Amino acid sequence: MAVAREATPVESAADVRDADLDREDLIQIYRNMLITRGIEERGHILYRQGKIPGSFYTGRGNEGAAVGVATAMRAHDVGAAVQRDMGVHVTRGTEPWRIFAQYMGRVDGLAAGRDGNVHMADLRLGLIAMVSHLPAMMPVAVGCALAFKIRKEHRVAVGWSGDGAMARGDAHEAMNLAGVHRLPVVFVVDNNQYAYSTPNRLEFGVDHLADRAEAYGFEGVLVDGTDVLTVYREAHRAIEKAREGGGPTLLELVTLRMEGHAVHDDAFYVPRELLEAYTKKDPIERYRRWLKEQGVLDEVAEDAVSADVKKLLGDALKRADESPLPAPESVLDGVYAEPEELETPHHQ
Amino acid sequence: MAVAREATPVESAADVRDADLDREDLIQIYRNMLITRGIEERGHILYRQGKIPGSFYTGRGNEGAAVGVATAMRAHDVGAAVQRDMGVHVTRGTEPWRIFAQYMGRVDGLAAGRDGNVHMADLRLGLIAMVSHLPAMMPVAVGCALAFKIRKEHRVAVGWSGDGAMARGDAHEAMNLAGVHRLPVVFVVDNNQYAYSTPNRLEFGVDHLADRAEAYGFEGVLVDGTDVLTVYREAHRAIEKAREGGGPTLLELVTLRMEGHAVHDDAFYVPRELLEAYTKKDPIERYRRWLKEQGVLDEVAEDAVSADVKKLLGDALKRADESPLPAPESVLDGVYAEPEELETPHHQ
Amino acid sequence: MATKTYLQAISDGLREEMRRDSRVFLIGEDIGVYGGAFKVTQGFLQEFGDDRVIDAPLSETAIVGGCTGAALMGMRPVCEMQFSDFVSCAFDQLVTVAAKQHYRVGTPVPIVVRLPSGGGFSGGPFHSQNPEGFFAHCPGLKIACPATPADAKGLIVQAIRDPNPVLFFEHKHLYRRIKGEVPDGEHAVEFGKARVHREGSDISIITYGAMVYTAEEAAQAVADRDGTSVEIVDLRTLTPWDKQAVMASVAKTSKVIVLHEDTHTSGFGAEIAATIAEEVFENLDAPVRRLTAPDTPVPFSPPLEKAYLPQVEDVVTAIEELSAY
Amino acid sequence: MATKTYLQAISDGLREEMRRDSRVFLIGEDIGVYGGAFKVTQGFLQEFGDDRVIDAPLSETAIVGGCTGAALMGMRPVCEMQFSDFVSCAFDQLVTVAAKQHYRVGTPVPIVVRLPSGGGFSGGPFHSQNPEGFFAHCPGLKIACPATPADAKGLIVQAIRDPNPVLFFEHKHLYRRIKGEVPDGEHAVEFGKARVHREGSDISIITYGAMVYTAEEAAQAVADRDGTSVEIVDLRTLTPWDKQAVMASVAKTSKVIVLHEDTHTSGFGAEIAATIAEEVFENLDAPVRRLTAPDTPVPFSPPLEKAYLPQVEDVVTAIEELSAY
Ligand SMILES: Cc1ncc(C[n+]2csc(CCOP(=O)(O)OP(=O)(O)O)c2C)c(N)n1
Ligand SMILES: Cc1ncc(C[n+]2csc(CCOP(=O)(O)OP(=O)(O)O)c2C)c(N)n1
Ligand SMILES: [Mg+2]
Ligand SMILES: [Mg+2]
Repeated sequence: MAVAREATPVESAADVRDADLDREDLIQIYRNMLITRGIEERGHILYRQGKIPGSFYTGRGNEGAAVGVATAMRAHDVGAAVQRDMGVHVTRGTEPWRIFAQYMGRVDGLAAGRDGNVHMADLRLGLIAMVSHLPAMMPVAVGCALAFKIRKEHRVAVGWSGDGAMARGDAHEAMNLAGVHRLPVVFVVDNNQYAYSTPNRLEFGVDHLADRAEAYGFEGVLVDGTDVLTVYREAHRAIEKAREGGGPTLLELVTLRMEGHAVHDDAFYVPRELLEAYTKKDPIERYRRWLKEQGVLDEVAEDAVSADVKKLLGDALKRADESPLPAPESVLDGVYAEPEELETPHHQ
Repeated sequence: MAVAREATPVESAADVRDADLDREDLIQIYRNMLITRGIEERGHILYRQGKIPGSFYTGRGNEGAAVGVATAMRAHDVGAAVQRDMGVHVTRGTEPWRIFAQYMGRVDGLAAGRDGNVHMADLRLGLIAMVSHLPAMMPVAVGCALAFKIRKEHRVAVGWSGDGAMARGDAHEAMNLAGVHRLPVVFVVDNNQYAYSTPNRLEFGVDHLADRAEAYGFEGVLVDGTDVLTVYREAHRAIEKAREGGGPTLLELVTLRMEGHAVHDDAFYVPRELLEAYTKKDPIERYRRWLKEQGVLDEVAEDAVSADVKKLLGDALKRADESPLPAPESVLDGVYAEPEELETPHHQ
Repeated sequence: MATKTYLQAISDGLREEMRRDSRVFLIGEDIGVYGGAFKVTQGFLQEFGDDRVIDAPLSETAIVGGCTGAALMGMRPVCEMQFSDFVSCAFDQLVTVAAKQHYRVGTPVPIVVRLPSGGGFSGGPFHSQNPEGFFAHCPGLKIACPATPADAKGLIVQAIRDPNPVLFFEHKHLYRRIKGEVPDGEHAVEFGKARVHREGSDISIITYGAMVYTAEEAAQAVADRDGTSVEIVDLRTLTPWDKQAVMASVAKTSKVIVLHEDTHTSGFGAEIAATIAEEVFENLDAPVRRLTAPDTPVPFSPPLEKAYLPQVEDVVTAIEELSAY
Repeated sequence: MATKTYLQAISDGLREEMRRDSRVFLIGEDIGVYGGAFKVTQGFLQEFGDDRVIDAPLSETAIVGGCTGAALMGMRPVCEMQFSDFVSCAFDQLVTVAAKQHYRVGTPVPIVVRLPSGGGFSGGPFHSQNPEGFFAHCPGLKIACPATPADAKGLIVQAIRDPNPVLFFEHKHLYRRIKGEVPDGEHAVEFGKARVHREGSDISIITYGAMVYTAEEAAQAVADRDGTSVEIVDLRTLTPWDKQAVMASVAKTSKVIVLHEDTHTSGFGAEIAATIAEEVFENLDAPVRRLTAPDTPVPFSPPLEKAYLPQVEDVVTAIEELSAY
């Protein structure tokens, strides 16, 4: 059996220097993870308060995976993140108040109330809004990479998928096309071991999804997705390799979905021991400990970050709640784009 | 790079005995290959005579691959063959006159004039009619295998695809589902090195399509598709393995498409040297020579088979030409099945 | 007779057919251990085992294509799309393979695709759609859209027994909200027979699915107010659809509203309206009025979704306008 | 002005846009080295190179999804389905992603999908279809169906410039059979503006694509025989469609035939007929008559295909019946 390369963990400060991160970066990563979790925790509260219509999904346990990859992307890179990747939006600079507004279906949400949850993105931040149908954004990410190749731009596209969604034809067609043309794209699988109630063993017959990369002629890497720095290093390598013409990489980031598929699901089908094991590997806690051990963060700095995030999110909640619901009569607007909308630098 | 197992060629009479074939089988294989080619050669003539409406496709060069696999199937096994696999229909016992009637859109064609070309099959012979959309029949073959597994029947389904069609999502979803449930299905790729004008290197980024099997948790085998006995042996192994609960296998049968994609295509894009190399590897010629060398076939027997095939096809042509065109008013019939149609032993 | 929810009725129909006929099996995402996203198949895995209740990978194409193959081998597969919206990922297998196989080569494909559909609870653009309109355009498929618990059971049973591919649209908003009498024991409802949900003489509303209830509220409101008598015809199945029953109602009332939750342009309402206008032109006292969702995706935010879905007030207004015509 | 085939006109439109705008690129199966199954892009690889004329793997989903991604990055992708029939394999990417992205999050998706469509040469069930009816039901997509060389060029140019996903149906049976004057140089045809193909006063035929010519032969036949004056309105685009022009014609003639090659039930003809019956009910002297292919797959054998496709005689009969109404 082919085995994808298994990433060795980043452990020491020296490893980190190799990975091109300074102290500020390290703290920024921590901050982004806290914001990510903070947003989703507050989302739960909003949901219970009846302020979020429909259902509610979180990415608890995936904060390191999402923030790690997004940190490795450069400003002009683009990506299409999926349902557990709030950390990508946060890291790319999406303002938390707009995310809360999104949750609540307000006009200042990224989808202005037309879509909900994490079905959102700000293209100006290089992010493309996912659709529900998984993993339909993988071919779209490949198309971005194709544009970069045609225009000879040194930009990279990142296409995300869950483990379950890798069973769909879109994943295959996307990876195959990318492999044939050696496009500058990195595929990231958030393998949280479940697709709704379906465990990995009922999703695929291979040991690791990363092993599939070879079937398309590129490299696969298996990464502990709870270890943000290792995720960062592998994403950085893959992204820069793609940028330099080295073609695609498939990164499989292994985590566990720490909450139900959505609010209504108590995830009774996840074995308790597995949940306990991954509770111990909580990505934020793990990283915080490491920062302390390495002396990057002391009590004072830690408290400062926490306080800062708390204030940010508190303010964001308030601002989001002031955002109005969309006007009913606007329902008909915007089915079609107008020609002027293409008269932007982006489209020229 | 993972490499699929490369099949060693069958060379000696001893190999053949291992492969479970007696003299009669060997001659039957030869006969089926001759019938297959004979049908398609006569199809060309019919086409030039204006008797075949629409376009016309052949599988020249694929006779060994198709007959080899079909010979390894047992009576109760089923398959969904594709556009170069006339040999499968012939080997399973489809009467040549009905194939000519099919070509000409007559009521005795397997599709009774509703569909043309090799878009046909006789389910009573265990064959499922392909659609044009490739490789949509792979999931269907997997479904057959699922039925066998549910009913605990010792039957195997064979699902074919071209090399080009392996790029589509259907191939992936089919192989993935089969891998997860270790279904009794064998996937056969007729790799004739082109998809219409598109060469392998623009279709996939991996060395061999057979290498993909590992990505689904089963075995891939690379086979010289011009060598009917090796094809037979590998198909036999794979089919019996599936029957015994060993799960799927992916067989990649490498040949060259010896004619254009269809009659209108002169295949200018296929390098002359490649064509010459494969002309030397003509599956029928190769096998004929081997039969002679091994003493299975002498001049007399050879002439007898040829004469027999010639007569069969001559009679078939005549009979087919007597078959009427469908009545225009029948166009509305049969969009829906009637309940009685399920009252067959097959459906009980 | 027992009172059951719409969801229970479907569940019962499935269970009874599975008990009756060992060829029936279920496949879909999260239908086994989890019992289905809406719990329609809760307890099925325990009763029938994992050979007949199969938790599939996230593969709509393989699920539907797999059902076709199994059906050709003599099984009676019933698959579930987790939400009807995801049937777009199996469009090709349905329209290209399943729908055309019988016409082309005479082999029946008796499969059922269960499709939890419809909006009304902020599911957003991808968990609220009514994609029946696309499939109504495809010869070879049948389409059922039950509105009542009795029909939900009767039509799922009939769908399983039908020798053709059937799309079974179950409206999510009816699942637990709607209760009704369901005949005990074997109960199948013939396809192509509409049901007069409410008798009336002034105006006909031709509809199906959840909109039957919207129509009913509106009909009651105008009846209470000024005695306008509205007849509601519930089509129950779209392919085939009961032209006779529709024409009979139109002959009585001479004024028609065609109501559906699917979007407007080329929705099934267009087919109904065009057929009425063609076949009973002389009977009409007013143009056939279509009342549907507008031509937009289904928006998420409550005020938008409310503006999107046909509301009781919209139906009342349409009735008033037509009355005044 | 120069006389060109329909095929040449499309080819010219594509080539000129590619020369004018470096963001335009082509992707599809066998469009490069081979020049496309119908040779529409012959010579393009040589002129524009393999970065802008991409021979794709057999992957309709990746092709259309890839176009969406490239469009979001500022490109103007034009892809080809080798036959329009295969667009069923990209249904989800079109309907779920491309069509809804602008409404959902305000980002335009300017892509063009070229779709060689239609029957008439024994292509059988999978190389003859007219799948426009499915997509006309999807808000967010635009649909062009040119009938003349001038429109073929003008609409492909406009499609490329349009900021939305456009399905461009090119009728295979017109490719080399139809020649006509095409304006030299830049020539774009606005979407949503029908063209009166033939003026008349007794009966209107609303149609598009290859059926324009079937209508014309029939119109000529009845004109020659008894002077019946038939007006033919060529819609040119289905989404948006020119209601005004249709209503204007109906106001003149008061009798209408809606004609298309796509199948009957829930075809676009239903939408046209329903709209006419709704909006100009009082103007009609007879029911709107739909003339379409029947509800079956497209059969292969010539006598069946002839029975399937609307023929000149069928149109003549419909005209006679309507005249006599
Ligand atoms: C094509 C499609 N089918 C079904 C669904 C319903 N669905 C939503 S999320 C989900 C599970 C996804 O699993 P995975 O890809 O592992 O992502 P995770 O939610 O675990 O992060 C399913 C089945 C969907 N979104 N898209
Ligand atoms: C989904 C789909 N897209 C496009 C086509 C048109 N088409 C017919 S055959 C063919 C090439 C197929 O190549 P391959 O799978 O290698 O089979 P081969 O014809 O070489 O045996 C193409 C593109 C098709 N049949 N199905
Ligand atoms: Mg998962
Ligand atoms: Mg090939």
